[in-house]
Amino acid sequence: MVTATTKGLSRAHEIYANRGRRMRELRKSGKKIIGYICLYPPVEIITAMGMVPFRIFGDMSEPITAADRVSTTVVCPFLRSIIDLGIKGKFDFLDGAVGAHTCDIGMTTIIAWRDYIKDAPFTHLIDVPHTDHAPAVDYFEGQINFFKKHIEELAGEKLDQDKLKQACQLHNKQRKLVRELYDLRKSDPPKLTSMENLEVMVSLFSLPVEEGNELLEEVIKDVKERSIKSSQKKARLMVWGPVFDNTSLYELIESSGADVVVDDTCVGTRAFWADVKAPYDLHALAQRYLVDIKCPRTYRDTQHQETERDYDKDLDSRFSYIKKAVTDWHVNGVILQSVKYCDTHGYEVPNLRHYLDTLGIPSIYIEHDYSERSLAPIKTRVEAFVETLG
Amino acid sequence: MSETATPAKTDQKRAINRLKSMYPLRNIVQQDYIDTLKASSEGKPTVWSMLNYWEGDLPLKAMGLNIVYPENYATLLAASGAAEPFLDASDSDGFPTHMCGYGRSTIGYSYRMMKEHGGKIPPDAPLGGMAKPALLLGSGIICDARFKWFQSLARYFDAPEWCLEMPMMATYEGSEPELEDYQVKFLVKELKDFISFLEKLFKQKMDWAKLEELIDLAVKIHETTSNISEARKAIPGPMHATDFWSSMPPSLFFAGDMKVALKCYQDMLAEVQERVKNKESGINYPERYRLIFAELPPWHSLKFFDKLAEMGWNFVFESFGYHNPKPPDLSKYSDPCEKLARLSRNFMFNVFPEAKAEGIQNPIVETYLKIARGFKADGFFMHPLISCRAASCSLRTVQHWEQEKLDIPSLWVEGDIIDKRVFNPQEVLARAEAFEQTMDHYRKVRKSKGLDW
Amino acid sequence: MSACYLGIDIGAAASKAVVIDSQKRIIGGGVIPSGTNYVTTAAAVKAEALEQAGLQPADITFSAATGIGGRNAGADSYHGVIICDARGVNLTFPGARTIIDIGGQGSQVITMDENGRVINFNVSEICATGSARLLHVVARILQISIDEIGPLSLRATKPSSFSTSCTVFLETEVITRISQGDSPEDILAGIHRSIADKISGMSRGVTLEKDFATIGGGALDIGLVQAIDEKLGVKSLVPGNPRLMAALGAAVIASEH
Amino acid sequence: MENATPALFFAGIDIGSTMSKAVVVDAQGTMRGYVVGPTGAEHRRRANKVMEDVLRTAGITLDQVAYIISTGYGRVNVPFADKQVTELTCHAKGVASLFPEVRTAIDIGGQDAKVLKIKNGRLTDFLTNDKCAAGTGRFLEVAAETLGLGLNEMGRISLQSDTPVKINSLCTIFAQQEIISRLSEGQPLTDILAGVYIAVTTRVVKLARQIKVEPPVVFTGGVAKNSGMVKAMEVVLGIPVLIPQEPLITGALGAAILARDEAFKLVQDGHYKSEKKQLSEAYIEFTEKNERKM
Repeated sequence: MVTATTKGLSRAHEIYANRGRRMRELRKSGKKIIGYICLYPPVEIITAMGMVPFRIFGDMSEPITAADRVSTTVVCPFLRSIIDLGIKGKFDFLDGAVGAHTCDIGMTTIIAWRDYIKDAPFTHLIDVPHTDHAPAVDYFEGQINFFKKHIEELAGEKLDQDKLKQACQLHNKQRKLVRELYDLRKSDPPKLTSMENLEVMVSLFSLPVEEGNELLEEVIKDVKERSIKSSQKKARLMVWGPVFDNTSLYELIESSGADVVVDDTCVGTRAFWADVKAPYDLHALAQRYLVDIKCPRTYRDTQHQETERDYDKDLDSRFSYIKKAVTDWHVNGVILQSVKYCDTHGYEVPNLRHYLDTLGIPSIYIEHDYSERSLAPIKTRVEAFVETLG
Repeated sequence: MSETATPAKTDQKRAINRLKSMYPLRNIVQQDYIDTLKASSEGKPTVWSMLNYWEGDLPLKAMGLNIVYPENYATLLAASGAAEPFLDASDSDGFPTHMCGYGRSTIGYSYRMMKEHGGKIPPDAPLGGMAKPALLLGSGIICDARFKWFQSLARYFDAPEWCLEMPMMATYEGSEPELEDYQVKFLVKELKDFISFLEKLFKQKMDWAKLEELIDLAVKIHETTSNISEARKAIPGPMHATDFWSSMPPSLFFAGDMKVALKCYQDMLAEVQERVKNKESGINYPERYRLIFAELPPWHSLKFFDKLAEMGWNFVFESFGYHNPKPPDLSKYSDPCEKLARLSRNFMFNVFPEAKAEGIQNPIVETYLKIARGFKADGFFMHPLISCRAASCSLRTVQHWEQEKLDIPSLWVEGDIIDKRVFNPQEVLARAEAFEQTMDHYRKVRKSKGLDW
Repeated sequence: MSACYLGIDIGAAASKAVVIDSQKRIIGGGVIPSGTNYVTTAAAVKAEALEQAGLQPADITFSAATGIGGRNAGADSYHGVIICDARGVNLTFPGARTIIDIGGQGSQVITMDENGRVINFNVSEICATGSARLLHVVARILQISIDEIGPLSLRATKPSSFSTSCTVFLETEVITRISQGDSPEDILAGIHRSIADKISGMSRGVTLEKDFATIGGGALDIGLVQAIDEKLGVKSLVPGNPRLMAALGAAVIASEH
Repeated sequence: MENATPALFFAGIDIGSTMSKAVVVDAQGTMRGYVVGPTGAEHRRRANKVMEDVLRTAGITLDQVAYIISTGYGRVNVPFADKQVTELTCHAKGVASLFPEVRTAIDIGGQDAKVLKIKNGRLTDFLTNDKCAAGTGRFLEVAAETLGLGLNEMGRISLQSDTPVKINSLCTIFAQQEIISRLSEGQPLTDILAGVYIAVTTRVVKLARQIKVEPPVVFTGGVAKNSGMVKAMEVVLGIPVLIPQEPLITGALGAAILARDEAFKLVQDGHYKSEKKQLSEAYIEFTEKNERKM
């Protein structure tokens, strides 16, 4: 059923450049396309209902104009961009839009969608608790169940347990393949640039899971065959932070004499590191999304019920996965990037930098307003950071 | 005309007609800081708590613990003009400057206490300051960023933190009646865990009888305060927004002795009703315009409202987020945790039936539509905060629907709760006269559309 | 002799004064830099207008002031710029219902009724770029004079695109464009567009009705006026001296005393 | 002297947002000449010009220059440069060459402000402010524009104040309005100016505190020439600051010294000759192109 003319990385490049194209084809063929914002709506359920999940991103090269009428300027420009594109009719191929309370603005984005965006008549908002407490996981399971019921109404049929199991396994397979792909960046130099990697990641959010897996297999095959020449680059960097769906930042970094070898963002590892565990039921989904996804939006209560708090122990239990990535990918510097006005990430910055200091890993914090050209002033800082590493 | 545009500086008369019953309520919270400080000097623990819509306040009080509210303390910092060194300290410790003013104040306070004054209270802290916390009680209710900055305080304190949960109320989905019991079940589980943790931490048992008693008091206080809100709908508006802001802590987080607070609010209700009877206004000038303030006030520049009062601008209602709704009937529940859960959950769920009826997606919009109708508002004073997503993100939509559905215009004034450096009163005054013409115009429009104000 | 009325507008950059007669005809006017002492500036600009009108201070029946320093102008009354803009434009273009005022400090979009009474308005936000002062900055970077900006920008072939809304970011962006070899023409046209974008963003919550009038220092820049017209899909009227509108409006308000 | 074997020189060119600077040093790293001029719109011509000027002031010819490093905003537009290095690294190098014991360097430019932590002459950590004009030279320029004063004049006047006015606004645009309203309140100009300097410095020092200020502190950038600014800086920091004689050229100086280090590396590797040839050709070709353009 794949109508692709190209394969592997070149196909990823095509899809990255025109995310809507494949979705429109599928919609013509009668598929329902369900857009979703951020990582928390469980795509497994959408897939299991025979619909196509499509991750809604913004557009860094499109100045935000229409959104000014409906949102204040002091909120997440990424989400403002989504509202802006929506009002401008760029999501006309969606049958539905699903959001989650990943943060206050994430929630109001769906609310604004209902008020101001014509496309996607079906909308649903999933409440995500703030903590990973056991009762919160049960509550979140209830939220997923409520979402399931709502989408069953849209589909006019009930969710089949086996279909859900298959969907979970398909998405788990995709996660496994992504981790394989990331392994190919452990070498020096990495076999895959961060730009190429991002184009693949964005493609995965723009394709049905089966097609995504197919694409991944092609890419992994191609990339494995690549021969490594010795690296001229001074630094192997990790990029941390909220959604970054555009290659521009990675181009900026890699043109500053560094390789980006791994990331902790929700268009990369955060989206694919955690699997849904057997028995692939709603509780397993709740566990995967609320507890196993490592986004600062959740208060991971690492010393729950303890009557004393140890700052360093807390940091270690919150960030040890970053330590592991730093070791496994031989990272010698971390770039913390955040979109302006992102509170959940902003409050994390001083603590994470402190943690990296204790590991002896230099880091730098850069903030942008989710527009390609707001990156220009950042270039010098990134270059200087690389110079201090060299 | 020119008099209204340039209020005479020589005018000695107080522009705002303050309620006598406001002062004792304002003193309650100030006394609270002093008592807490004294208690801690006697070795009693101090709990730092966030606004939690009562699910945390009452258990703590039932166990006789002393509580301070850094968010409230930040407003005192701002009001006494002492905020800047604390804000700067937070910036210096690497926290982005666009963060919540309350958060920056508290982080700065903690930084200065632990890193600059060796665990002692910074000398320039008003009201004697806040003693070191024995527990940090966080909450993400109505604002996600809040628990994040309490989490960050672990940089300075080894006190344990607990983050309270509350289902997100501001959605259709959240308001589905079928979900109520499951939401309450969640809250009850959380509350039981929380209370058993308190017992472990403070090595004392929860006094359940006391908790029941406080919940009853809470209901009574909320009944009284919602009656006050109701009475404020009168023309002219009998109670000015500044009086509400000064008197809200004992109902917003039950500062002080709740019996005393209840008495004070009953007095306030009586005084407001008296004013209504006598057509006495909340300002000492003829009420020319009735304004609603959205959402959080500029704590550093409250005097600024005198200037507007002199022009006959009466702020008849304000800050829905600080108002409790009419409390639900809890008599049919026996488990105090369930009562508490339902009391807290009630905070915003009650908005939805109307919102649905009106085809409004955003409950905050619906709330303000109700308020605007009830109070016959001439205009909205929109105060988006550069540092606050939660209280700012819906204001554009509110502005849009007030205009769309009720032909009520909005004056848009950017500022901040704590950081006065981004607020420009001169600017506002320069626009005031033009906004009066705008309000005049829409009065005509509303009349022509058959609305009665 | 018949009554005469004075309007003074002490802006951040320039101060203006207008004298009108009882028929509301302009019989004198003046524009001078605001400088730092508003009291003396007000006196000077007033003198200039009076001289042009051939009048003595005593001939003024009533005076009104506006603008950021207007309270120091020693006039009989003070009024905000927005309502003065409205009255001034209403007198100049009775058909105008929407005003776009691009000042040196910030911009405002104003709608009004047939009597020049304000219906609604929006002013540029803290971080918005919708002000003419950005053009001054850019002119300095490009080392050209303010008057050259408009004509130059009309010769643009492919206007540079700017994606940020903060004045300072945009300044930096201009420099980046320069170093990427964009021509001054294209850069200016790009700036005009980004200001026009902001202006149209400011029309939120305000229903714009024609006729449109573009006033303020920015209106002297034909390139900017054109960009705004294109963006809003209108053809806006520009008064002979767009900077005088607020002062004129103040004079009109004075004449009603 | 053309047939005398030319001595080796090294050049650094700093194309800043508003000013361009060039420095020539000899093999010992001693400065042999420098120039400063406005950048303007056409960086390429500007780079070309400052290069010619600095050669003239140093009394040398281009083929005596072994290696050139460009830095600053316009560093990509110096086609005859052998290498580009960021102004942060170059500033650190330049400052350390003048004050070997320096630990903290604060540089306030027209577009941004930098705080550099330096250890043994190497850049170890840094922060920059390019988000907000307050805390950069631009803030002062705006104030100067507003008040119709020259920058130096402004500094001199401010020194007469012991009671600076508080400038609250964080945003330059608003600060401008605030300055005006302070004036119209009748506050003395001197106090307002002093307030302006305090406001700018406070922003920068706040930045500096994030990476902890350690003495000795060196203060550079155009405004470091400004007496009012220096006073404010010392007041806000609470410690004296060191100021180079030419605080504007530390970046270019650092670039020149880095150029020498690079060239010596090349000499060791034996690439040096070819390097120099390419350099001269690139330069000649470029100047010809430019002549035709004009």
